[in-house]
This record gives sequence, structure tokens and C-alpha cells, in this order.
Amino acid sequence: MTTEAPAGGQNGAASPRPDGEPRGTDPATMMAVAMARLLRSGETVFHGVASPLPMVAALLARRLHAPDLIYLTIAGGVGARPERLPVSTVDPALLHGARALVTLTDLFDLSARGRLDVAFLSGVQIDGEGRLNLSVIGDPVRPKVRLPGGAGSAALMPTARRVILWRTKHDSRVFVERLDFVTAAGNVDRVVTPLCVFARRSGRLVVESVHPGVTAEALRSATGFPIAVESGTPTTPAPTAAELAALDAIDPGRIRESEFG
Amino acid sequence: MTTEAPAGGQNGAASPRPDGEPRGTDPATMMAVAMARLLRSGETVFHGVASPLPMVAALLARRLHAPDLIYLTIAGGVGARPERLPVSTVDPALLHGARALVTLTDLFDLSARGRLDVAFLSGVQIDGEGRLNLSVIGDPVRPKVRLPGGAGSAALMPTARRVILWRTKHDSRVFVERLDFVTAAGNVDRVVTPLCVFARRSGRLVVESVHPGVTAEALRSATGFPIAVESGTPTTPAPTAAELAALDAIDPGRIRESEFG
Amino acid sequence: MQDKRTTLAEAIAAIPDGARLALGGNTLHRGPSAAVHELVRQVKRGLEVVKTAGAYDVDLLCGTGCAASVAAGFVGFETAFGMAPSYRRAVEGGAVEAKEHACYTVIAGLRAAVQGVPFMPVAGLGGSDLPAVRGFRRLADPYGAGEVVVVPPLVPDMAILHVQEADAEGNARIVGSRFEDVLMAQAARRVIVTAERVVDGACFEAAPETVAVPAFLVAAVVEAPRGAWPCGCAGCYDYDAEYLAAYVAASRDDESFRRFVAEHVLGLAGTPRPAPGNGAVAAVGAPRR
Amino acid sequence: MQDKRTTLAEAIAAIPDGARLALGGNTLHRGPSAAVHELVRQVKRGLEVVKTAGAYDVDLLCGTGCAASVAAGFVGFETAFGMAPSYRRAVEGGAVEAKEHACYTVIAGLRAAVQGVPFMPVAGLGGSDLPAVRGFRRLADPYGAGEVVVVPPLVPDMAILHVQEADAEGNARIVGSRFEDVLMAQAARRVIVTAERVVDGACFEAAPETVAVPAFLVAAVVEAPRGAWPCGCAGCYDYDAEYLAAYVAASRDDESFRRFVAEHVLGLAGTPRPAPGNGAVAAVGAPRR
Repeated sequence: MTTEAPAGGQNGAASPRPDGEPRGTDPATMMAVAMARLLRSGETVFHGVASPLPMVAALLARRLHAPDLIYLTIAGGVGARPERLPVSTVDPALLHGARALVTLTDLFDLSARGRLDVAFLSGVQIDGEGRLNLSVIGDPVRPKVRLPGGAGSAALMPTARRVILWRTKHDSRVFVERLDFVTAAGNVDRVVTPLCVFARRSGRLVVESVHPGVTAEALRSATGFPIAVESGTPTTPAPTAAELAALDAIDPGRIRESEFG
Repeated sequence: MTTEAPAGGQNGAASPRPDGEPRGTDPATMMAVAMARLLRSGETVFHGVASPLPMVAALLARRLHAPDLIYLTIAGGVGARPERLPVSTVDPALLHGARALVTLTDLFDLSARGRLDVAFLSGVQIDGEGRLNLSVIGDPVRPKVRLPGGAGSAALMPTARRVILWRTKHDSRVFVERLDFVTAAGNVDRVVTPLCVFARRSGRLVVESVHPGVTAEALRSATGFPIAVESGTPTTPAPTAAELAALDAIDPGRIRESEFG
Repeated sequence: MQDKRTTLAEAIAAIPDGARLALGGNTLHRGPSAAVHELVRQVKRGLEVVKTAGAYDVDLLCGTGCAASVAAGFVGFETAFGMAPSYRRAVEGGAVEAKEHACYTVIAGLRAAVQGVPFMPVAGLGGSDLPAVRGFRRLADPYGAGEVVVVPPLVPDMAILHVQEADAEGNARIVGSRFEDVLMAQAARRVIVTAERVVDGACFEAAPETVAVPAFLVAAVVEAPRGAWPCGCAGCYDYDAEYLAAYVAASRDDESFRRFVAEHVLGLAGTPRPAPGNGAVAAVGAPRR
Repeated sequence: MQDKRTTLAEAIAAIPDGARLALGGNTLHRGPSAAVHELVRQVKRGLEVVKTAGAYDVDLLCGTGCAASVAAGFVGFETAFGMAPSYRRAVEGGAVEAKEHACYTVIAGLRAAVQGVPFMPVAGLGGSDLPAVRGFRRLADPYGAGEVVVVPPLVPDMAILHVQEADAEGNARIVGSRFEDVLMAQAARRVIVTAERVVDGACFEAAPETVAVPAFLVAAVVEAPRGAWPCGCAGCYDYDAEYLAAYVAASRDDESFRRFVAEHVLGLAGTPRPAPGNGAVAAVGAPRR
């Protein structure tokens, strides 16, 4: 999965970095923590290529509340305990400590037969139903922008039990009313962005919580499809001291920030 | 593949053991040598379970005229060099010296895509087209005799480039006019028995050569379908000294005889 | 790390009557015999046994009335011991249904299960009566002119595999031939691993390629030294020719079979015969005894 | 034992224009870059490149005019280096056809090739525009009510794999992640293996599980130290971040790309850059440099 920008690699350029907020509310930390909180012990959890935030989130969850989380990657090491975090999330660093090897084929099959609990996926465009586009901007045959391609998404989104989308840029070119191409659609459970967490209810993305310091107006104007942000919409809890300590231990080099421009 | 008898395990009870013939014309040796001669260097050659004669034949051919023969078994060791020959032809002895492991699935796939050169198969019944029955005698639903089953034959016979059938018993209950059940049909090239070698021409088995000491009459009466044995039908050449020496080296314990009663 | 170790009795108790069981190994090699003995002791009924090529395991489950059907490409004791006597008798007498298969159609059904698809195409099978008697359909190739046999999914409720080494979490190391064990582990709803030795999984980190089944597919781990006996277990022990010959001989009629089972299976109470050699995993393919 | 060793130039010379090439590895890891450089030097044209997730290999073949189409689930340099610039430009300009795929549909096509069947069913894909734009058909389940997408066979004329060790006969040992290399080796009509080191195959006998591709599938073996560079090669070297960043930067326009290729690819003449470390295969997953 990729969060590569459609043009020029200026990822996260629109991401807010609120000043004066408590430690740990920078977007990368907020996202990693919010994503980790969605994972449960015992679940099989997969991410693909170009997925530093899911990597950090899965390792964070396993260190904290989900010790029996089964961490699966394209590198194929099952339950790896990396000594350093790579920027490439297919890196052999993700084999360290693994006691068994699987292939990407094995992992797609796992999902296909309904045994993958969580897949992390992303989209260059994401619509109000949580569908995504990683294929093209413009006409599919002669596109304005050829995107990297959907990787695992078209196969995993309908078959993984829960799909968690993440995207480090939250603006109205990403969260769009209408996709240029539907690369994948399916079992989206949550969408985590630098501004908020969406949940999918009755087939539509709704704002579940707004990150500290993000205004309703900022969120609405950054989102290309209609959303409701009520006064009662909760604020995403800031990272706890335990979460921040665990993050420091897992990701001292702040690889989680590598997806941001 | 099996040569187990349909009732009572009296394999080879009807096999002739001509007296006074030169050394090496015993049925097991004749068959092993005749089967080995059919193999060529560079070919991928497979046998399944219960296949001592094909095991000996493949190793013999590799030692003599087919040094680059690729010897494949269900044990999965590619190019094994067994230190002793097992009676069970799935034995880990067939892993010794292997430099790569494959599975039975890999080998069926190899044949399915047209890349298996030779499969050795057998039948409890074999008809005049070279089709075989390893499933049932009598009615398929409530059989008089439940046979072991076709193992690889139904899949391999139509897809392997050349199928070599062997059977250590040659009588009119084995070589029949009509099968009770067609377990498998396909690319039969030769059939090797204690009495003769059949070749398949225009879809029918014809006698290619008769083993030393076997009369035309004996062969005809042992075969349940019509065959032509002309005065010009060649005699299968007796094993050469080189073949016998190689056999002694490969199979000092005469495992090749284990299929005979 | 979840500790999935349990006793053989408990692991097998979780299998309901009527379950579809895939058994690892091939003919005389690495069959999960200790688990099969426990199935017999627990008087399971109505089992469907799935195997590419079975011998003692399939035959014993048929002779003891545990199996109602067998989906296998081959059932027999190979050249040394001949036909499977109880399987034959049970099928011929109508007590067990022999679901005609090629090994490759068993594999195809397992593959459909692994891949979560409603059917798996299989090359070959032309001219065979097998597709017709099994009701396997043919589908036209939507991209070309031909057609191909498709096999429906074969989803085992449980796969039972015997391996040389496993850790407490379920990572299972197979020495030598893997046969269809990996496919079965992926296809099945649950997996029981019995192992010659339960080891510290840290030892797998140096050679994870030798671990055939990852722990997350495994529900229960049972330490079962000589758990393949009377099958062989590569690197550990050869098949027990004397026992197998006695088994086949005793199977000549129901009465002698019952006596044999009472003595050798029901009387075993989970304790395998003492090993003739030591239990260490030696190099595969080396001469034995 | 056949000695299949040859030079990179000769191995690549056997590939005709218009061939369908499957490339092993994944994104920045163990791609067969030395072979790709040789394809560029030999000015191949009209290639179809098959890969689950490609980066430098696919991008370079697009930028140099070697590739006419790409069948891949993903083409990009991951987070550190961003989009694949030449791939983008070539597809957007119409010079290269991007055959839309999920990684799993590439795998399904390869599986159909491996199994010699006219199509392979694939679970998932519901709601995606992919089956429609690729012309993938849906078939009704003859055993039930649903339907499933089926993918036609994807048969590479050649698979090119870079591995850590191979013997002269072609047995290929992969350390760490195997990606789709094994599937590609089985699916392809011919296989070229490039290896960090050609070793005496006797050393594989102690651990045949580590040999991913058996020799009988392999047509040619080329010793190519640092043959994955600028990709990484597990246990040997990391990907070359500096080079890749320079490559992506130089790809901003045709002129600077051409200069970069002339200097770094055409100028290489088969000689990879000197290794920053030694070439020994170390434990995978250990910290590097």
C-alpha cells in the first residue's frame, strides 16, 4: 500500500502540525497511536509495501495491549522483532526474530479464506464509502497521472475481516466525492488521518473522533465529501505516557515520520 | 502407483521364471533393464508410491546412459543419490544427496503444464488401449474389490509427455479386454511386463519385443486382448554385462524383486 | 506468545463426530499415528478422512468404525505389506464410502479451500471415469476454446500433522519430505500438531525456512515422542515393518483385528512402544539401524 | 550434472524482443538489477514486464524504452523515494501500457500457468473496477450460488531471479524473503538465475529446504556479485539509498535521465560498483553497516 503523493512526492504538505500542543500530538505520533489502538491481541495483522505507520502501529500494539498480535508483512517473517525499523516495509529487517516464513501468496490466501483479521491499506483518493483509488488520475487508458497501483488492496479489501485505511495527507484532493477509478472497495472499518479518525457506519465514513487541536471547520474544508462534526464529536485521546514511552522504544529514529513529506 | 494384487497380495504368482536362461533374464532384472532403456538423459522422470522397479530403472538409467536424468519422487528430494534402496518408494532414503526439495503438488503441477517427461504408472487392470484401473473390481458404488486408488494416474496420464506402465504380473486378469473402471487414460508410450514390452501405436498396445524364453503362445494366452506376435517380433535384448554390473551396484539387495510375490 | 501445548486426549476430544479430518504424511511415512490411536480410543464416529496417500492411519480408522468416508488418492501399505485390509473390507461391505480421487484432485480441493474460491480447475483427468463418479463438473474456458474439470473446495474441519519439532506456540518444523502437510494446515479450519519434541522456538530463528507451518495456523501442540509409529519419521526412526506386517496379518478377519487393536491400540493408553534407537533428529537420508 | 553457467551477456542475449519477463524480488529488494542493466545495454524492445511490486527494475525498463507493457500490482520506490518517474511518464505518454493488476491477480495468472489450467479463480475483487478494465471474466460456481472472477494464465517466456547462492546446475538458494520468485520460476518457460555467488551444490545437501528453486527449472546460471544492486540483497547488502535518490532525481526529465543511464547503466559494462562491505552472506535481519 502506498501513501505516495500523486505528483511530486510532497506528502503531508497539507498536514497540520499544531503548535503548543502537548507532546505526542504531532500527526505521525497521533496516527501511529490511533492506529495501534484499533488492533487486538491474537489478531493477524498485515501491511504491505510503503507502510511505515502501520509497521509502527502493529509493533506498538503488540508491545502494549496486544501481546499476541500476529504481525505479517510481505517480507514474510512471522512475528518478527526488528532490531531497527526500516523505511522500506518489505525490508529484511522485518525478518529478524521470525520463527517461520510465509510468502505474499500465503498472506493473500489467508485473507481470501477469511482468516486475515486486519489489513492496513491506503489510497491516493478515498471516497465517502471508504473506497480507494491507487491506479490512475484521469482516464484509465491514457491517464493524466499513472499512480503506483493497488498492490494488495483489490484482493484484500473485500476479504480481510477489517480494513484500516490510513493516509498522511488529509485534504479535499485525497478525500474526494468521486474516485477517478475504484481500485478497491470492501470491509473498511476505520480511516486514520492527521486530522481525525473515520469509522464506517452503514457504508459511509463518519467522523469518530477529531485529533487534538483540529477544528470542525478545518476538518470539513479538508474533506471533499460531506461529513458531520457535531459539538459532541469526541476528541481523539492524546497519546498516553505509556504509549509515548513504548513508541520511543520501538521507533527511536521516528521512522513513523517518513511518510510525511 | 501400485502393483498390489487385487486379492491376497500374491503379486507375480503367474510370472514365469524361465530356467536355464542366461543370467539377468529373471523377470525383475529384465523389467528393470527394459524400463531403464526407455529413459533418456535430461528427462524429468517421476514415480510414485509402491514403485520399486521404476526406482531401480531410473537410477540404473542415470548411472548408465542418462547421467542428467532428473529423478523425481513423492519423497521430494530432487536428484537424490540413495545410499540404500528402500522398499517403500516414498522413503526418506530417497532424500539422500538431494540439493532441493519439492512436493508432490509441485510434481503434479510440473506434469500439468507439460514439463514432466516421463511418469511411471501401473494398473491392476490394463486394457488394449493402455488405459488402467486402480479403483474397483465390480460396481464402483459397492465394489466386489476396492483397490488402492489411482494415486497420481488420472492426472498424470493425460499430461506427462510419456507414460511408461509396468506390471509384474502378466495374465489375462491384468491385461483385459474391458476395464471395470477407467481410472486413468492418456499418453502411454510403453508397457513393460515380465513377458514383453508393449508399445502404443495408433492408440493400441502392440508387442514391441518379447523377453527371452517367452513363447508367442504363452504371451497370447496371458493377454486378455488380441495381440499380434509375428515370427519377426524381436526378442528383448538380454541385459548386458554393463547393465548387470550397474544393477549390482545400485541394487545389491535386489529390491527390484520385492514387487514379485 | 500463546502456549498451545495440551495433551493428546484433550486435543482429540475437541474433534466432534462427523468431522472431516486431513491427516499429514504419506503412506508409511510421518502419518499422525498417535493421534489416530487416540481417535480410536475416544470412539469417534462418522469421520471423513482426507489424505493423498494413506496406509495404517486410514485403514485403522476404517477397521475401528471411526471413519464413514475416505477421500484419498491411494490407500495401501505399498509393496512390502500390500493392500489395506480393513479399508477394503469396510468399503466392500458398505460401511465406508470411498470417495474416488486422484491425489491431484485432493490437492485441488485443498487448494480451493486455501484460496477461498468455490472451485479449482485441474489439468488432466481426460479419459478417466473419475470426474463422472465424483460429480466433478467441467467448465468452458472463457478465454479460449477448451474446457477443464473443476473440483469443489475440500475444507477439513481439522488437520492433524505429526512433525519432528514444534514450539509451544505451534511453529512446526518438518525434516525432509513435507508431503501435503502445508496445504492441509492452510486449508483446515483448525490444526493439531503432534511433535516428536517440543522445543524452544528461539531455535527456529536461525533457520525459519525449515518451519513448514507457522504458529498462527495451529490450534494445539502435543508432544508425542514416536508419534508417527508405526509409520516412520524422517531423521528419527524408520517405519516398524514387524508391527505393520503383524497388523496386516491380523486384519485377515474381524475377530483377529479386534484382538490386535485391543492389545496394541486400546492398550497403548498414549504410551508408544519404547524406541529401538534414540529419539534425536538425525540427518535425513542416512542409513538407519 | 549439467553446468549451466554462462555470462550475463549470453544469458540475456537469449531473450528475444517482445518477450514476457517475470522479475523476481519486491520493490527495493532482490530485484535482478544486473540482468536488467544488461537488457538495457542490449537494447531490448517490446518487453512485457511481470512483477508483483516493482521499483528500479520496472522503472528503468520503461525509461529506456525496453518495456512495452507492465503487468504489476505496484510500481514505486516506496516511502523514501516516491513514485516511479519513468514508469509514470511512459504510461502517461502512451509509450508503455500499464496492465492494471492487484498483486494477487498477478499471482493468480502465474498460478494458472504453473498448474496448466486455462484460468484461475480469485477471491475478492468485489467492487473494484479492475476486472472490468482488464477483461477478467466472472464464472458461476457450478457447485453453489455465487460467482467468482477468473484470471487467465500469465506465462512468462523467461523469469529472471537474483539469489544469494546458486550451484552450477541451477539450484538456487534464497536467503530470507522469497517473494514470488518460486512461483515465477515454475510459471516461466525458462529461468535465468543470477547469484551473488556460485557455490558447490554439495553444500545444499545439508539444508535443501533453503533451496527455493530446483535446478531442473533453471536454464542458465550467472555469477553476478552485487547483482541486485541498487536493490538490497538480504544477508549481503542493503539497498543503495544514495544511488536510488540520485536516480529518481535524475529522472525528472528525459535529458538528465539519459545522462544518468549513460553513466551508470551503459557505462557499467557488467561491472557493478564496488561493494561498500564484503560480500559474505550474513544472518538476515541483523543490523547492517
